[in-house]
Amino acid sequence: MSVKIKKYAGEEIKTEDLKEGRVPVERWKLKARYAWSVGAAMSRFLEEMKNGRIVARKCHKCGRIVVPPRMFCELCFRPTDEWVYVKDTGVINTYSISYLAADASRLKEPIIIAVIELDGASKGIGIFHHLGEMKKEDVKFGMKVKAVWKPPEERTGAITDIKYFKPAEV
Amino acid sequence: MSLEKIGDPREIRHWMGHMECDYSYTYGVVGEKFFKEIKENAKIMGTKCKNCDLIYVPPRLFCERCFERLTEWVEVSKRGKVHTYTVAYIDVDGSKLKKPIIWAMVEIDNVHGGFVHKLGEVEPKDVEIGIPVEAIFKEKKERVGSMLDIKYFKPVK
Amino acid sequence: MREVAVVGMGCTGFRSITPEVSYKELMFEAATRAYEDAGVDPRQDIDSFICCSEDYWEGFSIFDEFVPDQLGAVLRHLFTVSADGLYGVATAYMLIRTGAFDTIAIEAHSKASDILTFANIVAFALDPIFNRPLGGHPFYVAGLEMNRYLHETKATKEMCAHVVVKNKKNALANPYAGCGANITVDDVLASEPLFYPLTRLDVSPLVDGCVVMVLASDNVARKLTDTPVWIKGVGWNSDTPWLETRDWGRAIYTELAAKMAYKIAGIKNPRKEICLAEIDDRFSYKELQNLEALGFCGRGEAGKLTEEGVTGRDGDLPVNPSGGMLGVGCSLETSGLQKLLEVVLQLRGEAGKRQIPNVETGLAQVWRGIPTASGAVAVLSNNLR
Amino acid sequence: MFVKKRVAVVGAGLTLFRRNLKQTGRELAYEATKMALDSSGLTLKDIECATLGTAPDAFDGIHMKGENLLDGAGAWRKPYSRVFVGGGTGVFVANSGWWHVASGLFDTCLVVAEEKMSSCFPHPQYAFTTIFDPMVERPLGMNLVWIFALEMHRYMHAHGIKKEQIALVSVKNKRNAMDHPCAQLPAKITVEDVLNSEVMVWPVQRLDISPTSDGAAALVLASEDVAKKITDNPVWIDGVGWCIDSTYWTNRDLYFPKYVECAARMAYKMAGIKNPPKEIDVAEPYDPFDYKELHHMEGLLLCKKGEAPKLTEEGVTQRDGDLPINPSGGLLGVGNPIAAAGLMKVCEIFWQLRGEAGKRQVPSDPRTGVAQAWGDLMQYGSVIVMRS
Repeated sequence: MSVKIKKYAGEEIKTEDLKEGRVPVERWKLKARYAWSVGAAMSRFLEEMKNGRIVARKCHKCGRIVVPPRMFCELCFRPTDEWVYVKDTGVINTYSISYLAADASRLKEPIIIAVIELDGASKGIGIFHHLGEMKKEDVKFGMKVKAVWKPPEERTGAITDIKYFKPAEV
Repeated sequence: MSLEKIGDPREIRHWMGHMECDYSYTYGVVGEKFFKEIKENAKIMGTKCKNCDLIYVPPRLFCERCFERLTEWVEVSKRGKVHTYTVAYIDVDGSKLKKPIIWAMVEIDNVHGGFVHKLGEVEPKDVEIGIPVEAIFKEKKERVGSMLDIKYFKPVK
Repeated sequence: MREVAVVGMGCTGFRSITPEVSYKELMFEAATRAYEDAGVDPRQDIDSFICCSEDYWEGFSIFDEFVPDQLGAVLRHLFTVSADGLYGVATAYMLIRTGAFDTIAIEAHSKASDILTFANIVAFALDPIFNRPLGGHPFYVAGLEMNRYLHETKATKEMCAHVVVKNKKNALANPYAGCGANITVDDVLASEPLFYPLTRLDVSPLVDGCVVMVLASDNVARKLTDTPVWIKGVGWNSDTPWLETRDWGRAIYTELAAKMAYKIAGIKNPRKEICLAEIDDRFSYKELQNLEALGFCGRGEAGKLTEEGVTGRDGDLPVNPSGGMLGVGCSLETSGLQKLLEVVLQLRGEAGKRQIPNVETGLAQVWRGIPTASGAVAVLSNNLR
Repeated sequence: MFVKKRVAVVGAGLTLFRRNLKQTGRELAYEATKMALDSSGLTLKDIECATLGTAPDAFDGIHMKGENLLDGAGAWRKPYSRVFVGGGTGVFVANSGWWHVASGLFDTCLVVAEEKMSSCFPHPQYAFTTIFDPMVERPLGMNLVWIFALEMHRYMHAHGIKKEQIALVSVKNKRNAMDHPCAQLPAKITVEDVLNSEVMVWPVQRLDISPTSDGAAALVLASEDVAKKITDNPVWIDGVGWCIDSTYWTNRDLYFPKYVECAARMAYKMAGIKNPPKEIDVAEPYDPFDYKELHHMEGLLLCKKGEAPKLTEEGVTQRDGDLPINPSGGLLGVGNPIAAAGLMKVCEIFWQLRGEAGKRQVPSDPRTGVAQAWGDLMQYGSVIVMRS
């Protein structure tokens, strides 16, 4: 019981002591590799990226057009019905400015990231991507943006076939 | 089930990736003392539960049966018996081992537990359940305080 | 007391590889079948969903994130039990028994073919200080166990080989099974030695597949189906996680899990009261070891019963009529549900060519695999007496 | 809603929360479990089953780590399993203890949560890179903080909330943690300190975030019959709730946590709570980031959407306010060993409702408390309602 407990267990170690090997530790490097089956929906999506197009799936029951595409409608719990191309333009739903890389190391030049609601998809349906060719001060909620694609010969059928989204000319 | 499926095997794709990180495991309050004794003195230590009259090897902070905190350390024998063994012919990647590895559960004499370790200086055909074995340590200067400080267990008379 | 029944199930079947579908599409298929079988709409009728998975089998941290959509569980109640699907069933059983839940869906799947470094991942489950640094293929743990089991019970490698022959043959009559074959005891004994005394054919091959089950309380079950299969008892248990102090010859966890399940089910003499069993056979010797742990026979008797054909499909105590994991394949955390699926099919009288006549009570049991000493048991009946 | 058996919390235990602790995972679990048992007056012999909550295996660096930790959770030769709902696990594991006992199958149950994030070295952030979809997200170099920054920004945008308002949460919680004996980052700081701290992913700054930690927490649960025999002041678990939203987080409006609302409604219905702000005396919503406390107050229906910052400014959420929020110091102050941090919140409600929280005790003699955790890809809510 909290007021009755006088001492709590736990021996603290300083991170520097761990880094510099002053505390004995066993080390391990895990080998955990995967080849995930991409499946029907994402195979087509990634293939279309090579063509510079974004493909979505439509559910005829609720009428929603969703991307990333899936072969099932999660709201109706039924199969989705057809492939629909959506535009490579959209508006910024939310964004932030990162000084951190994936490994938590510090970036010199911040990167801008955003959720972009795509034109042609249902309202609120967005994808995550980077923003480019703009200053961090100029980014705004609701701003129109357009995908900047890699040249066709450099595309591999991946989300990174889009380099980033840039401000769209209005 | 989905209404459209992949029909052309050339359209099947796989996405490669991993879940790899580096890890660093502290030995814990009991493990630290255990490995210090191995490293410095080539001694095997256990902790004793008086309630259950058991000596745990490897040592534990607590008795898994009665949950008492174990504070009494005892030095135990380096000898034990093969409780069970196996001969491994393949490595972790599935490749055939050039020399099969003999693994054994070695029950250390008069304690609860012992070590799952390799047997050395013996051929598979000469191993039997119940044979006495002894821990063979690395030279002191090579010992770092790890399970690998015991090179293997070797049959003794 | 509230009774609990299996009212629906769906299965994709089990194959060594399923490259044309993602894990999401695989789950969607099994879920669609299960809800159709149960006659429920997951968007309204399921009070909670339970998924059974472990992160490293999937290649994701927090795999729980990736499950709701394809099960119809968006903005509904769902959680993950990091264990075999049979633990999910035990959890559903508890939820329904609280009185606050009527209908629960349980999902488990295997996409083992997505994993490129399976043995490295199993080794990652070993204790990082005392076991893992020694390296090696972690299946040495099974070799150690098998050798001790044979030593203590005087069972033979031939008896274990009989298990493989029987189960792979049973699988030939199971359209879900992916690893059936017509082979002989000599074929098993002559197969490549892996971890003496374990050979290649003593080890169940990995497969992909998904099972979804729907469980309901008695009042709901009777409305949904004319053939509810009642869960009479569940049990689960764990021996120590330390390799160094576990019992290498006996499956203590199976003994204790069975004791719990039998107590709830009111079973005193399992051999007399249970008509068929689907038990863990991810290695051949496990079927014998578990048979004894479940109290179907005395210690050291399971091998003889197997050789005599008692555990054959037309024997007195059919064991693994589905083909077991040796015949259907090892589907990781789905294994327990695959076993439960067979028990339910048999008790419904829907097992086709494999149907065992006049069965009333069946048992499913599963182990969590290397390096664990944990497992679960469920006892089911088509008769609520 | 009819529930077969009423379930009581009769003991709680906690270790220190620190960036790195020497203890192994199972040693940490043992310390918390032992403390919880000792405080309940029960021994391991009296315990019939155990349930464990722990977040990704990728932190501790052990596959199927629930199995590895089981002896520390007091589960030797007992029915034992692990539940896992990402960051929501810590509160959820208490829910799972509830159904073990409420089902009538068991009279006593250990509830244990452990996290040793420091094993993932040099930084636990590496483990977070694999929580994302491998095809559409991981190739873009995802960082965990990114998605929360996106959510925070959307929340601020939707209601016109300023960073100054949000920073007040960090100031309050770190100060509350000064009175918590296990706290990792207790501090007296000002709003300016937060606003001047290093920008990580705008609008998230260094002092908006809870740290990574090692630690463990535990509870002992008992059925009504057992509880009444061993204690005069059990704390009852009267409502449990959980909910998950879609994996496709870029298809959702992040300004409001619907999944928390759904989980809260489930728990409130079970507990018979109709007017949460009136009926709940103390709350421990999940606060790995300062904005999350506000977000989750709204999800828990403790105030209207967008109103939480105002209540915070008015001091309502202070320990001596009308609706004390995170009197423990929360994750921002006490630390964030994921699952253990969630269960720490349940421990805090237990101690608050027993009047045993010492210097942290809220003065209003609380009778009803709620704890909540949040997890997965900003999609999971787990809620527990407790009464003295």
